[in-house]
Amino acid sequence: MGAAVAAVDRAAFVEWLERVGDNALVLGHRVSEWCGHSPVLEEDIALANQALDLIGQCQLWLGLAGEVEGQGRSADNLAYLRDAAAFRNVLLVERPNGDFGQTLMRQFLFDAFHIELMRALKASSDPRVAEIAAKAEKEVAYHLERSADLVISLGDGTEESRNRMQKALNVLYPYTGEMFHDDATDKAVAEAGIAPLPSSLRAAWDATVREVLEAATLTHPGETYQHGINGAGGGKRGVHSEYLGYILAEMQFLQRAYPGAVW
Amino acid sequence: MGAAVAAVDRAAFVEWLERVGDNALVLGHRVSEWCGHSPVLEEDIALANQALDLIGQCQLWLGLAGEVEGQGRSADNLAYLRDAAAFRNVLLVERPNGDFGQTLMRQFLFDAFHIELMRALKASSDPRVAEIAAKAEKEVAYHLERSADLVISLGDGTEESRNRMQKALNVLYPYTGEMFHDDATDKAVAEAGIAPLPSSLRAAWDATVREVLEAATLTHPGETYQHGINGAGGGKRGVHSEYLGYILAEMQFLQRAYPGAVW
Amino acid sequence: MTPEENAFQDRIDRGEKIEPKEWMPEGYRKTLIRQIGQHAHSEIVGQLPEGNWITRAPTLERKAILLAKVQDEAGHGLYLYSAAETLGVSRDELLDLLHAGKMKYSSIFNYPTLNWADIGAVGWLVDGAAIMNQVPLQRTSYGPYSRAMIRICKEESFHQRQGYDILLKMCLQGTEDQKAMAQDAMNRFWYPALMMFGPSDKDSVHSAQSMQWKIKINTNDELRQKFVDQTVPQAEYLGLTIPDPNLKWNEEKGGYDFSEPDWSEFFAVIAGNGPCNAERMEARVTAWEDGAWFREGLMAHANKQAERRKAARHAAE
Amino acid sequence: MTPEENAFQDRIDRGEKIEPKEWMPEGYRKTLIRQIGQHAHSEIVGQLPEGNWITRAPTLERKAILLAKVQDEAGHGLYLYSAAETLGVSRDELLDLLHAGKMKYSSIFNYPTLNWADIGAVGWLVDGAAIMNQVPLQRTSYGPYSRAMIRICKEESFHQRQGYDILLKMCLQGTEDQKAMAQDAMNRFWYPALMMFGPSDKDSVHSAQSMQWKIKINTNDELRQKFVDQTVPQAEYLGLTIPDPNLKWNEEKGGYDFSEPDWSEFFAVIAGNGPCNAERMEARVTAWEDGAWFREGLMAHANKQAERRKAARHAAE
Repeated sequence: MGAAVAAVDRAAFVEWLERVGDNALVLGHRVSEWCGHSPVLEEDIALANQALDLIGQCQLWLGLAGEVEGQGRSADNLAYLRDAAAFRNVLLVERPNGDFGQTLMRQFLFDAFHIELMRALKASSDPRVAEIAAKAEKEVAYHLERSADLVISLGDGTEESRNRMQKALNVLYPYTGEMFHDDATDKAVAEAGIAPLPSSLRAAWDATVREVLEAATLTHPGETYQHGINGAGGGKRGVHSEYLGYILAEMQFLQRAYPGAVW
Repeated sequence: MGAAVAAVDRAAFVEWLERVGDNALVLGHRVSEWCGHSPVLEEDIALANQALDLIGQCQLWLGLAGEVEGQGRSADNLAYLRDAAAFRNVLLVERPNGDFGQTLMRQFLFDAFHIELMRALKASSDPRVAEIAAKAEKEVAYHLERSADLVISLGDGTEESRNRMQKALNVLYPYTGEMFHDDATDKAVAEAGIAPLPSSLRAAWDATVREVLEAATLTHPGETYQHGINGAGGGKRGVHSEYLGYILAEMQFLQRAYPGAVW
Repeated sequence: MTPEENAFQDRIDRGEKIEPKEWMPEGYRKTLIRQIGQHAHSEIVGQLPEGNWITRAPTLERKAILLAKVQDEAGHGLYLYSAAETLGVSRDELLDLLHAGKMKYSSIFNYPTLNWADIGAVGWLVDGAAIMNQVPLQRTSYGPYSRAMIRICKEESFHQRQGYDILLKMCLQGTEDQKAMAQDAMNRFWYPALMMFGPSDKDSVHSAQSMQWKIKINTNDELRQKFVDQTVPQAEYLGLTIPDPNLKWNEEKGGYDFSEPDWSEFFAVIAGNGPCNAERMEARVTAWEDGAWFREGLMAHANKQAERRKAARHAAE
Repeated sequence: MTPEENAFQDRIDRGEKIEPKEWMPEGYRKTLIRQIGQHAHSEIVGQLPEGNWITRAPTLERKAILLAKVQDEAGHGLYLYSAAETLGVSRDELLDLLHAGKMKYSSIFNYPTLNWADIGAVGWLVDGAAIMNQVPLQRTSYGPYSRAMIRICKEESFHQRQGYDILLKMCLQGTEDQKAMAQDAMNRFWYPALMMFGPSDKDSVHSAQSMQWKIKINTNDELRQKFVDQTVPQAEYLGLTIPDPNLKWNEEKGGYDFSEPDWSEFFAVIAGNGPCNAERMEARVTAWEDGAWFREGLMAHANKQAERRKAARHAAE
């Protein structure tokens, strides 16, 4: 274990790694649901590629989580053998795909956060974290380029496409606050220099979002209620929506039904 | 074990019981998906009741299957710990709910078969089979009364309701032939006097269907291609549609994720 | 008060039941419609969080019990809409108000059911709190409402026992994972259950009027206290920890001291910002809209049948 | 034959490639459009049976490999639609024909994927049969088609190895359950894979013309034999039984004797009665229709951008 691990509560580091890894896993899952069903062949390709990137990132993050945890759990163990309450992804990424506009808007709102996180993590005090982030950053930059472009095109497209994108924005914006909400875990890893405080990424995210929404001629929802940051709720704390249980029942079926089998 | 079991291949008897029980289980599952989502409160009640009847019947049939098998498997073991290829329900009952018209038409086409089967089974050489059938018959008779009434009302309703019911009929009719297709298992249990040959129920079913469709002003699809009876396919032989795997992933999640737990 | 109003209040004070065709103050009627309608809506929206686990119930028996319970809830909805109809408002009118967001349903159903123990907790805590609210309403002054509550309470107490039984199994015979699920359910449902009695109403004129009319029998705080006092020993028996560090037996008052729920959360959920408000409303509105052709089809058929009967009668004459 | 047609055939016989702008007989163009279009449609419909297991892939690595594979298939669709476009038909026109049921895709994709071993079998047997068909087409007479096939074959053989690898794992290191899944997949996919080469074409004039034009290089029977001969030892290595009691090495012909598939099943599937025809078409048509607003939105934006650039140029002038 490196110096960073000694300096930070190990449980907090693991929990934080699960948050990053689970975001990639669950979003990757959602995106992969589109395979073969998207509006145009180019999107089938792009979405499969995006899901692939996210699953690849999840393997790295959850692999490191298992390594830091030190109890012999692999990335697959973490992905396939935890029940919903042990998942740490934000609520945003488990929102249903909805129409393609909601999928794109969800992607954009997440990508704009994800890129800031990856950039900041390149300076992590833990070299393993920095290395994964450097690799992921290139992929995420491309995801953001795509999702921002599409949000702009569809916002500034037909009346229908604009309405759909505005509706998607209004529906999803209340799930963005959780990404920037600092809790004890975030503070512990930030103090150890492993990761930035989520709140520190907010200004850059906000600038990107405002810029893109403006180009898209979409109306910023303003200050809305934000899910997952009040009371005991929130995906980062393991309190998810009813959707996650269904995602996991499907995702984990083979590992659950055939315990110990190799594939 | 009773006399009937001595006279019939035990594996065939178990397989046949699984067919009857799995039909009830899978159809009950599909129907239960509507809970709280149906077009009108009376239907919420009726569908929950119908699902309840079917799950109750499934408990009896699969319970008997486990007893005859004699390997200590309970109805729950059979329902929750078999993978798709071991299920023996006909393809019809795993068809997706579709709109409410498809759900009703699926129910009617199945009920009209189910009632004939239960009536015939009351004369089974196996008293346990006869007893279950006698109990189920009352429930199934009520299911059929309801589904037939609704098919008639909606067929002879508005133009839209008629079109929807006609479409449902056309989509589902090709899945009815499997219910009446005799195979080696059917012949074995029929020879032992446990159950009628499926083909022997066809004329009565056909009469019911024609009568109801006429009252509903719907057009009988005539002789169409029938799924599940050619080649190696068919739910009765364990070759299902892609839908069943998703049904089971959901249904079995808790038993699979927490093996051996009592609930 | 007018003489009519005085006479009405006297009847109520004497414990007489008010029946549909009898005179009643407009405020009484309106308050009842709101209260019964909300209760009916709660029953049908309440199908959703529990319905969420029907397809995933862990045994066939649990699945059957849950199906029967959800069916009962729909049935309760039916009684209650019928009771409201005696006040001159149709079920469809009430549903339109629900779908337009102009009528509420119990906020508890805006919380998600996230594991199987939640189904136990909904029965034990949510139905438990509902019963605490409803038992006194069996003595409410409006006859049809009172009779509906008598039927409903009988079934609800059955549901509560079934919910508790789920948790008994998980807590006393269960694995560590199952116990953790039960504790997790307790942690998430405790305060929302306390909120079900509503904020303290000692100063509310509205509530005072309802109590005078015997539409409301006890204060929210009385019922909440009673609920806590009943529930704490049940939780102890299960070995579950109530998520309240201030919970303590108070010998003097003969009841437990406990923390107030976070009322800002309560108002946020009422305002539409609970974890599942949007999903619940969308589910109900979608069911209604997608089912329009079905209801219209049945109606058209019924009309055709009536026409045919009329024509047959004419022909026979 | 006209002098033009003679000259054209001479070029083909000399092994020259025909390029888009060059003269070609109308039959050549039409046959190519049908063949390339069907192949393109097969790639995109082919995403569905494999896509069916992406969310349920048993490990993260298997999930990633499957995603990459499905992505490749969409990519192949793209190359092939581009190749078809060089013949004067747009992708949208071809898709309209597909959605209207006027163009086909490979019937193999009308079979369901029912367990994880099916994903192995699709790679090993289905891609294996496809490669057998496609490798000779790298030498096809039409330049763009030939070049597309070269790219595609490279990736397909990679996919085939990945499919076989899934089965290697399940059959050689797997549990009894996994081996049973693999055998079940073998039982269901063997004959449909054999059908992929089409019925015996020795008497078909149509095929003869295609072979003369080098749009088709080998007969269906030749390719089927080659496939069987290649596949049998691979199945043996996996310990799987090929569901054909008549399968036997024939020393004399230096290949296996084997049973013909049930051609009535083949024609039933072609006619729309395969296990998944309706689902596959519904999935594609729904994707296309639900995505109309998206495509129109992008188009409208592109037009606006073009207008703005034009206006900016005018303003600058």
